[in-house]
Amino acid sequence: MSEFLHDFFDMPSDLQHSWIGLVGLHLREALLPVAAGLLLALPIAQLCIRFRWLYPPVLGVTTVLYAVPSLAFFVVLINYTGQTELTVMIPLAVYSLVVLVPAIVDGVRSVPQETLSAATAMGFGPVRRYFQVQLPIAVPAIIAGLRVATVSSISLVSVGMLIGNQGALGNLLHDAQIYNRPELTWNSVITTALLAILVDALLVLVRVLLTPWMPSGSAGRRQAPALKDAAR
Amino acid sequence: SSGGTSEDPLKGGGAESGTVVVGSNNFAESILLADIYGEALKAKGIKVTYKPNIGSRETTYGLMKNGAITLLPEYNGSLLAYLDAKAKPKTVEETTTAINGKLDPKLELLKPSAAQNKDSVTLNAETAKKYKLTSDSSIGELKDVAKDLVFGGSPEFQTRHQGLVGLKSVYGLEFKSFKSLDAGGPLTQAALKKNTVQAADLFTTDPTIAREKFVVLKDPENLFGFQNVQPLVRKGELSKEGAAALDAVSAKLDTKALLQLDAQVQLEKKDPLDVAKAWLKSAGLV
Amino acid sequence: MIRIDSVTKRYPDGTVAVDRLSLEIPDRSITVLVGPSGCGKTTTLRMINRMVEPSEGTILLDGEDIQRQPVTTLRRSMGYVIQNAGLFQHRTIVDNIATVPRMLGWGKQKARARAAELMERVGLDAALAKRYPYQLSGGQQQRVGVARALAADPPVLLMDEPFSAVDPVVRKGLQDELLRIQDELGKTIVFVTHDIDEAIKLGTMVAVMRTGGHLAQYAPPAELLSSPADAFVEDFLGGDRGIRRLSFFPSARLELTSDPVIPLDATAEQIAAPDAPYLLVTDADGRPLGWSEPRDLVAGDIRPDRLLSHGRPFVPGTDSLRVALDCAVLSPTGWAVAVDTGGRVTGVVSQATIGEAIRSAHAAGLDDEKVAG
Amino acid sequence: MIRIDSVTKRYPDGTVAVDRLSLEIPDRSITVLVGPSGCGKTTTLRMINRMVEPSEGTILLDGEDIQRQPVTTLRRSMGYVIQNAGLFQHRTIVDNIATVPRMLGWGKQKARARAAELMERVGLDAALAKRYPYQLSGGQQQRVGVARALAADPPVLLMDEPFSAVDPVVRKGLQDELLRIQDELGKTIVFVTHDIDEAIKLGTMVAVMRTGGHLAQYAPPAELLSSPADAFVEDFLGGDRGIRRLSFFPSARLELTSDPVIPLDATAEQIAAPDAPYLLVTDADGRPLGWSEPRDLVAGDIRPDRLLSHGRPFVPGTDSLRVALDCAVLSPTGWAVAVDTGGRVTGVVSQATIGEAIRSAHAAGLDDEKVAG
Amino acid sequence: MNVLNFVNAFFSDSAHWQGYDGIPARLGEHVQYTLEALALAAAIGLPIGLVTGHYGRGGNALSLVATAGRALPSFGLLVLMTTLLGFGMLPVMIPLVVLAVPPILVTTYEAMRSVDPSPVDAARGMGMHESRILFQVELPVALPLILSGLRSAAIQIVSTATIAAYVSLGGLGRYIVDGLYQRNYEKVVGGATLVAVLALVTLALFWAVARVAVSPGVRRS
Ligand SMILES: Nc1ncnc2c1ncn2[C@@H]1O[C@H](COP(=O)(O)OP(=O)(O)OP(=O)(O)O)[C@@H](O)[C@H]1O
Ligand SMILES: Nc1ncnc2c1ncn2[C@@H]1O[C@H](COP(=O)(O)OP(=O)(O)OP(=O)(O)O)[C@@H](O)[C@H]1O
Ligand SMILES: [Mg+2]
Ligand SMILES: [Mg+2]
Repeated sequence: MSEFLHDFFDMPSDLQHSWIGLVGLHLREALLPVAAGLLLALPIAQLCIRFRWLYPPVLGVTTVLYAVPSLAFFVVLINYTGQTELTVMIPLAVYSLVVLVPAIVDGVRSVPQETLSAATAMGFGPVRRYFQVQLPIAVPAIIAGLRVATVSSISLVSVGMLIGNQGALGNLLHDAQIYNRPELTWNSVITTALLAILVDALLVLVRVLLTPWMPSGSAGRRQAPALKDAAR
Repeated sequence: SSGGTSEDPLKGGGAESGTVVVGSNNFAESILLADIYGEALKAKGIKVTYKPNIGSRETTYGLMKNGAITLLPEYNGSLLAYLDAKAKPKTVEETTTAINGKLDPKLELLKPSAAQNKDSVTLNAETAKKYKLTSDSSIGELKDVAKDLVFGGSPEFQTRHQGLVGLKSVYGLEFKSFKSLDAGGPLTQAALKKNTVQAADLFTTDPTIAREKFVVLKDPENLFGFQNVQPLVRKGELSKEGAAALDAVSAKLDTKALLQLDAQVQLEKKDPLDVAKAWLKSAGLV
Repeated sequence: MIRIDSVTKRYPDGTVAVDRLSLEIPDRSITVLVGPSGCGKTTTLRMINRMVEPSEGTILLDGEDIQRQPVTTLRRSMGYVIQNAGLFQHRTIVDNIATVPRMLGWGKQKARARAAELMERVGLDAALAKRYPYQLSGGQQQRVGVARALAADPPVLLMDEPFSAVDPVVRKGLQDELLRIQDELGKTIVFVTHDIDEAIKLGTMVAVMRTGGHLAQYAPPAELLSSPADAFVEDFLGGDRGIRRLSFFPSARLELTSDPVIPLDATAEQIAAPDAPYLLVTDADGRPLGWSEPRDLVAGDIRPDRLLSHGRPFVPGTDSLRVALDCAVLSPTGWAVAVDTGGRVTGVVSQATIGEAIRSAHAAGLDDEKVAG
Repeated sequence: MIRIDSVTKRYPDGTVAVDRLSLEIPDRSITVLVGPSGCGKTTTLRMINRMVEPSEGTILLDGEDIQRQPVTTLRRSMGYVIQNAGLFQHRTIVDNIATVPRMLGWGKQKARARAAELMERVGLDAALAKRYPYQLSGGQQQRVGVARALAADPPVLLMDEPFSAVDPVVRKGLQDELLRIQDELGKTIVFVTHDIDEAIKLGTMVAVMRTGGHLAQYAPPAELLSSPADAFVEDFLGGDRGIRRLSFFPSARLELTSDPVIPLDATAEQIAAPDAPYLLVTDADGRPLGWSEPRDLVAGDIRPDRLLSHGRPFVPGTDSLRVALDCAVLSPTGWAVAVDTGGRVTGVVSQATIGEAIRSAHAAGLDDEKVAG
Repeated sequence: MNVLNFVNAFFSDSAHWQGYDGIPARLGEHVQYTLEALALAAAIGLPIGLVTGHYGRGGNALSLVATAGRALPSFGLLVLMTTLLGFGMLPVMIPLVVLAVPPILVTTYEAMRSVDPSPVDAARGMGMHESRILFQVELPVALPLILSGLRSAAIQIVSTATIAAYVSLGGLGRYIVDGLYQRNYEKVVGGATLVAVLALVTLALFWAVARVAVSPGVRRS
């Protein structure tokens, strides 16, 4: 058993990382793109809210980009960014848009008209209103989107393995094959899944902390948009 | 179809001066050889970083050219085939000369080792039996039955001269279909074993050949050429001392040793780096 | 004073929501805009704080064109209360109320203290301060909405159907509360509703609007009831106009008589003396027990359980003539019982006398009505 | 007849929604359940069609325990109408109405024909048949809801606040429609509302419920108004009980006088003859023009524009005593003007006379009220 | 634009239009994987989503299952399944189904939950059986959302089915993986383009299905 555990966590030297190191790498490669995606999605979503006609085309474009397989993305990007983490992270950031933009748009749009009117009537300017009223109220929807984006980003990083050891925990999959060590495959799958679940749980916690104003009883119902995003 | 190679925009990860970046292809033996080279250099006090497991030659050669890696274990015949599909050298020296004629001016080959590891056309036991072929049969004898066989190999094998292209032009083989697997790795081994493919490209140093009683066909036309393990380096980026160390490695490395090392990694599941270090030590190279 | 001067609002899609509306809204009183759905009430209200800009015409605040002021300054000088309160669901009650003071740069302490003060004023328990809106009932939320609008002590309050989402009982409470607050603070309130009863109850002046954004009538509620300008207004006012109008007539000057009032232990003379068809029997404290014809009463043996119900009593001075009339109508004898605030009988009054009082109250306002209809 | 027999409903969470309720619901009449929010009205209603099962007690339909019937059979024998109609948005209006007939296995043609018939009955234009619910106004949707419930001609109709989501004007129309349909079809209707005015208007019998699922009073509406069982009911009924109760008293037997009525071209004698403080002037057709004191009138030169408003006239027989009283109160003279349905004056009546009529109407029902209170 | 050049070169090369590695063959395989995976995922996700959504129970459990499903990395799962089960369709179908079930399951549940409760109440009051309520009252109204769940699942499958190529299966991923190892961008870009086009066609198909299957009364609102 302990031998198995030893094998399980014994990383081949070509990965140049310990298991913990791979986990850290995996998180970085998965989370940075989502963070970047969020930064990008906020202004895009704001534009879509401002100019309603923009929303359908933006949705269309993000959906088509989303349909492009990650590997193809990687290969094309190698031309520009080389065989680096960046190559893996750019598509992931792009993918996160397909979830985050609608999450933010729907979240901000779901702010009740009365609340907006009240804010305007109190003399809130558009900017202040956006940051102090609309955005905070959209937080649950945004975090719901972040959960989906993050989980799928964590899952997708593995594919980076195909472009030469850029898949963090995914690299284990290849090494498992060339060294005939199937336990590494298990390690990769389980660790990745656990990471995803853990980060997801953390985001739920963040949501709870950030939104003491949400009726806890209806938390399940408020999840509705979140779950719908899961569908994307 | 030349779109891919007409421009070669590989870049990134450029080596810090004074540091040798040792790259490798994405199969176990290449990683092992890279580790041997790297550790040998380290023993001489040279700073080494590894960039293992990159991909196919198509990728690694580009990375050598643009300097992202400085040193790569190569197989001379394959490299030549990649650089000049038509060359048909008769000796190792001829091979080296031919390569040097085509090699990018920024790159050079060091001394070749005696260790050989060729691509091959290998049949599984079942197929060999069915068509009454043995390890003494030649590839050419497949000519009539190829249309019934599915061939397995790495994706790049499909378009290489030392691959499907050459098998057709040199031996006139046209297979029923080609199944993209991996570079002589576990996918290929498994596919051959399960008869998903009947013939496949395996490396001759593959320890599973013996274990699974696969049959390697002879290559009288020398399609797969000479396949001596030979370090490819960027000119002027490796010190004399370093080059000497690698030459010393090549002098000691022969096919038997390589087979044994491969078995340690792939069958005994030892880490290639450990195997490399141990061998260097036992060979008195460190 | 707010002066709406020949204002028209045409929306981009061509809808004329308000059509050449002119209105003078007096200071320190409640002016109600009332009318059917879509008649332009909200549009009118929102033009006052420039959430909607008029297509034509001007609006003057204390003589100055509101276009001259920066829009946020204007809005911060006007409280705004809407249906469902429009509270910020992500902020606590106290922070909701402190919003405008904080925007105006008050310190956190001061703003919160002010919020606490206002919570008391609108009748909210201080314990609710740290709660979030979802933890409050609809009526409480609406109170928070009012408190929030009052926070920076703006001279003007704009209210758009603020109470229409709460149930009738709570709504009545909120209306009473508003009248009390208005009594104390004397704001200039513009109040939109589609409920004519609410308009009549709250308004010092009532502007009845008609679909298309036309002003149908602008008058105090009593005048509206007695003299609707046209069939539309009359229809809109609904039934019982006469009786509802009596709410505006005090009952203080009703001539009461205590002749037919006798105690439970009345003597035979006391029973025989009054020249009245019915007598009201009271208990030892002077509280009403019930009516009886004199011939059914036996001195010394008056049985309270055999008396006729005295119906509902009214309190002269506090209750209006409407209540007095209702009491008379409800009473089986046609006489209403007047009591003091302690419930002791101060006299009785017949329906005929109440009718007289109504006629003279009418006569006092007859000048307005010199038009045959 | 539906007989609710000592029924209690305890929800799994412990809430007692209905507490030992007993009620006899007469056939072919409208029985209204009314009460504040959460008093158990919906629960009671839904126990009748077994959408909620009682925890204790039984409910009998025509003497048979409803538990004995298969639940779907029971439900199909009862129409069910709810707030917002609950229409199937994916089906056209005609298909919505035809739902139950189709479930009962009627042919498509027959079911549609029935639907068309019902659309007419509830006052829906046949052109709406192929529309979808979203293309209808709230009031129209509610009508479809009623039609759908009537489709299989069930003897019983259960209605849960069916009109509470539409605006007051439309609601009034729907209520009138319901009364008309009930007149024509004579269903046994159980109607839930929290609006006491609606209850009084629609109910043959009204059950007032109190929070906790207790029955506070069960009586015809007039009795409810005149003799509320306790302070809760009295409070729930609200103000103007006496006056509202007058709605149930017809004005047909009012004693009218035409003495003070004179034509526009009245002679000096005609003006001088009546011994009345005010005279009502009519035009050539006999329509009322306005009141005047006799001394202000000059024979041959009566100026309609200088007369006092005659207020609102009432139609004896059609209008109730409530309307007559309101007219009298509204009139500056205290006299109400009676007209026929053509608007021609049939006489006038003083407030005092109306008071008399009220008292005698009262006396007719006095037996119920022999309790001093 | 070199990407456009690649696309052009790829599609104008007649060699790419025939044989076992031709576009028709690869496209056929890809469509086949997609349909099989989608059918499997729908067979699992739809009934569970419909029933739990109808009774309004198990939402939390579903949400957990969905999170777990999404957390499993498709690529890792593919390799794992190949290791465990060897070659064949099954190891490819499992990750694709795991990928597609969460969106179908969750959207179906949510779609059913978001159906206005009052028609359901009315239907029950009319004496409709539960199954009839589910299929005749709730489903038609929930259909647009349910279709959108199936649609996203389909798109994800179309995009992800490319990984089948890594374990030697066919489909459009073949071009991408082969192109990568052969350093043939033309193939990669051509393959990616085909996938994107297939995704667009999927979108269009779902749009058409929605047009036909969703009642105009529901579509509007
Ligand atoms: N932004 C807008 N664009 C176009 N038309 C509008 C807009 N806002 C309101 N309207 C129209 O203007 C008219 C008046 O609207 P407004 O909201 O002022 O009515 P309201 O009296 O407040 O009605 P309600 O009682 O329903 O609130 C309506 O016909 C409405 O449809
Ligand atoms: N399914 C349930 N589980 C637990 N309690 C319930 C349930 N349904 C209703 N209640 C409770 O039972 C009581 C009566 O509910 P019911 O719906 O019958 O009231 P109602 O008189 O119809 O009120 P409303 O006028 O608000 O519709 C309320 O306190 C309510 O909260
Ligand atoms: Mg409005
Ligand atoms: Mg109810």
